[in-house]
Amino acid sequence: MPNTKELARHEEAVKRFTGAHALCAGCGVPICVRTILNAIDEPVVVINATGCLEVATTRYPTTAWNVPWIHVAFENAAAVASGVETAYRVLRRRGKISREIRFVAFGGDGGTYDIGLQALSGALERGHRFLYVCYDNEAYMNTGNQRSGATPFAAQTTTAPTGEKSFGKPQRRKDLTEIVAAHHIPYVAQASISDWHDLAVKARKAVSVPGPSFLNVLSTCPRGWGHPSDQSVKIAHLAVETCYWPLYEVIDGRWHLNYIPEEKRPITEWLRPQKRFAHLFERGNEALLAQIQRQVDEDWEKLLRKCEG
Amino acid sequence: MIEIRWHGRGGQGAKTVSQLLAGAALRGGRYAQAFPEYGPERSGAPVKAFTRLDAKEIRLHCSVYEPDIVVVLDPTLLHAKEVRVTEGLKRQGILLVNTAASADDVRRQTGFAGKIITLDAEAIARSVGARFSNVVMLGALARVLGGITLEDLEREFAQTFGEKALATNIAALRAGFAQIDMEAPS
Amino acid sequence: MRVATTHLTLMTGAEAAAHAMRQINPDVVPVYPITPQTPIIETFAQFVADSQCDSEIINVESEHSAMSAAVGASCAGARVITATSSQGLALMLEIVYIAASMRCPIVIAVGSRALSGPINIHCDHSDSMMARDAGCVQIFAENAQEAYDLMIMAQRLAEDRRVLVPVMVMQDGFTITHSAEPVALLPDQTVQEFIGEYEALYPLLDVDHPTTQGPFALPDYYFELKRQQVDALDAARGVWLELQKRFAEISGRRYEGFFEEYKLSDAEYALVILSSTAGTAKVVIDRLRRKGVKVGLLKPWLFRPFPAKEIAQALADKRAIAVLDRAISFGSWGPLYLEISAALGRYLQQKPALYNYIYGLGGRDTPPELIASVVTDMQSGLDPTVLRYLGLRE
Amino acid sequence: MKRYQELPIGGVIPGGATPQLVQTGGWRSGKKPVFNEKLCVNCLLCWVHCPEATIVVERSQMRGISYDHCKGCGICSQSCPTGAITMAIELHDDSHRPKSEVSEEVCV
Repeated sequence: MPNTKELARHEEAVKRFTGAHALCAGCGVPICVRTILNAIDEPVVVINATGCLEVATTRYPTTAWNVPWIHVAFENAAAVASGVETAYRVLRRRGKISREIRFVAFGGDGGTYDIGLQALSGALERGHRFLYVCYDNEAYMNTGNQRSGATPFAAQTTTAPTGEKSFGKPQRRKDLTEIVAAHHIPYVAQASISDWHDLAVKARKAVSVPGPSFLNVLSTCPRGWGHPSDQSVKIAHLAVETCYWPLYEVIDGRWHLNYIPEEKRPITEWLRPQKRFAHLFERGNEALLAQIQRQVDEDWEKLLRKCEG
Repeated sequence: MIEIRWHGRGGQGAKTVSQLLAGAALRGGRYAQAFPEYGPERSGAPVKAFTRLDAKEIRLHCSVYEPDIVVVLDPTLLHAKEVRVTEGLKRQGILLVNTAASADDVRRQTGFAGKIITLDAEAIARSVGARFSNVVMLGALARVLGGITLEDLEREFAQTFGEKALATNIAALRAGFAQIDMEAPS
Repeated sequence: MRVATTHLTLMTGAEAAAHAMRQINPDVVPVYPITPQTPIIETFAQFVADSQCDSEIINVESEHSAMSAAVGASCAGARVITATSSQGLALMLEIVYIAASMRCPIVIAVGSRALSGPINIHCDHSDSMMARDAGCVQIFAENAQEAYDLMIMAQRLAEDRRVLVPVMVMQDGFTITHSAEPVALLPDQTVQEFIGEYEALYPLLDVDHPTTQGPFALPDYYFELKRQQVDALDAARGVWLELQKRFAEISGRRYEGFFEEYKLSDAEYALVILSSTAGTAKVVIDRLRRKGVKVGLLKPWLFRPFPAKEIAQALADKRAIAVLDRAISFGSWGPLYLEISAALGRYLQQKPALYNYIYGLGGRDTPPELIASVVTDMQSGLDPTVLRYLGLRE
Repeated sequence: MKRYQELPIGGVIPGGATPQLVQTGGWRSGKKPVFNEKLCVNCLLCWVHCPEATIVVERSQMRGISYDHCKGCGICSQSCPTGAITMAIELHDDSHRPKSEVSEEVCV
């Protein structure tokens, strides 16, 4: 089991991801990247979808990365990873390389839930051995907070704004983790940047399975969510404590819950500190809040049943 | 140059025989080209395929409009509304038809004034245990054309058919080839 | 008679391309089926299944992913070939641009097919012409033999350190991909020696020397990186000429210069045609020559980089030239015509009359008579400022 | 800046990270984290949660904060269970702002 000192020793040996990036102050994404890369012992090659992480870490001729890193486009990180991983297998078979390498693809929710879903599904179905990490900050943050398939119900975004006849996004978010689990890959998990130990353990498990693996990591976005930069980790953790973002894993088709809060906190505790939900606390929107709580409760109960079975 | 048009129905192997003939011709020292006509048709629809043979390199890459020989693999095509098997067939050309009917019957049906050869390829195929009559027609055409040897055709067959199908297909080929010698062409 | 053809095997253009792939034995082949390219990858898959070569095929879920996987594999350090047609090329085009910018020497076999809509499966060149500005070398094959030869040359051309861009090898859909013709194959070993080993310049899998590939370039650097691609395509001209000499040595087949000239040097009238229709045009030229008409053909192999100067020189003394285009740039004229027109304008003081005909869209057949009618048009001195259509009901 | 002929082809950046070229310390606007070693229990939660990897750790010991890349987000002080990191007022002083900054707004 990793502890902070062990992870830190890893980074002392080689800083795989440096601070040479232009992500916003308090961004959750680099926390996700550092934790995962520090948890993996083997050499790593990173594949990156277009998004905040990509544009902010590789402004030519600078780079934040001390591992081999490739970006091609927005919707194809999983397909690019398929090519890299296949090249690795054949070049090893043909005796041209000898090192053991792990492959980690990073994509945001836009690049994963939406435009990249087809490429992801194809790569998972084909069984390439790589870890796909979705850093999920629940909207197209790279272009300034437009709604995505991951944006939660009633959140305000620039393309689902609040207004006279609008309360933000009218639809629910899709359950990508469950969609991925339906591909029958050996390892699927949901994690949060706040729960670093859980995330590190999952990263290790994910790269150790002999096939595709997937992590859906909730990553806060202070700008898009509208909270102070120093609250990033705390708000991510509130998502876990309210059971909005449960920590669980699906290993070879079996569902396991990794964390059950001692006391399930009301969803308003997660919503209230975020400006994207501020309108929900105005008079008259009580029903919306109740609806959100009901959805969280139902999803949680469903998950509990899955994890029991 | 000799241009041949094959008429069949999807699934009857018109494309296959067009290529087998070309392959055997190439083995025999003639340049050859074979190509099918493609549409969205599936099994059963009338289809066409073409073979060109020449003593020198074939550079034409367009369709065949005035064939020297037309081979009809399926007798029902003679009265299919959407097909006119004699279209563009040269007056001095040859119409080779798989049918139990006589050449005179075919002449009446098609109005073609040139040379007509008929053979009951289906019956011949059955008699040697073959499923398809296309190879019987190929054998007959090879005999009509001249310069295409059974030996070269059989070498092509060996590359095209699996072990099981090879023997019966060769038997069908030979039977078709022999049939032309037996019948006096009309 | 037998001697002349014993070295030849009857095969379709698709099979010829697949044989080239088998002999190249690339590391990775990411593919997605589309008519009329499909028999290329089917034939190749059978070669792999029969252990005649041992490439890794990735049966991806779209052409977009085919090219994405190709870029990933190529950057990783692998030798990569893919194949496509029409809508498939359209779907992968976003990534074809990126493949060129990331300097991936991927060979792309294209079975030329019309773009939708309406949907059509037959040949024209609208697909490859759509990709002409992507930064790839583009080579057009006339027949199955050329499709085979050019695939092998393409591999070497793409991987030359002075070039390092994708190379597209076009053969006409159905007319060549599905047409069986005599092809002379080279011995496997000869092909391997010709192409040599591939060593990537910056292999991503070199974990001891990490590289960042595909970064974000702003106005301060983007322009310089694009300018490098200009040099790559320019360098491809010289490398192509070198390769032809080497290829002639191993095959006896000559691809001299950037284009084939057929009875062109003394011709008064010239036809400029890409790919399979050029073959039909040769038959027409032979017939017309017998009647005393001095007509010849210029058939470009290379469309990108475009050999403008050489073509202008070859056409300088003609009375009239007709460019036959199997694609159209709506609102303008045929893409090949536009290139030739620019070339003549750039390099010649006295310009021959230059005609443009659009032909064969969506697989419309182009028999010899239609091509002959173009020569008649030129002889009668029709107005060259009118765009004309061949074989169109109008 | 280099001419096009001098740049590696394909936009490749060889040689790994370039932290010296991207110093984002100048992003701090008014506050910076200050480390009080006496209160530190070396849990390294500040290190694990720092988005910029600016917490200096040597032989698994928290040694302080490197300000070259610290954007002053304050996560470290929030993560610290003992109050060993606090956010202090930082006077605006241009002489401390790094010369090569990357722009904050980059949208694709």
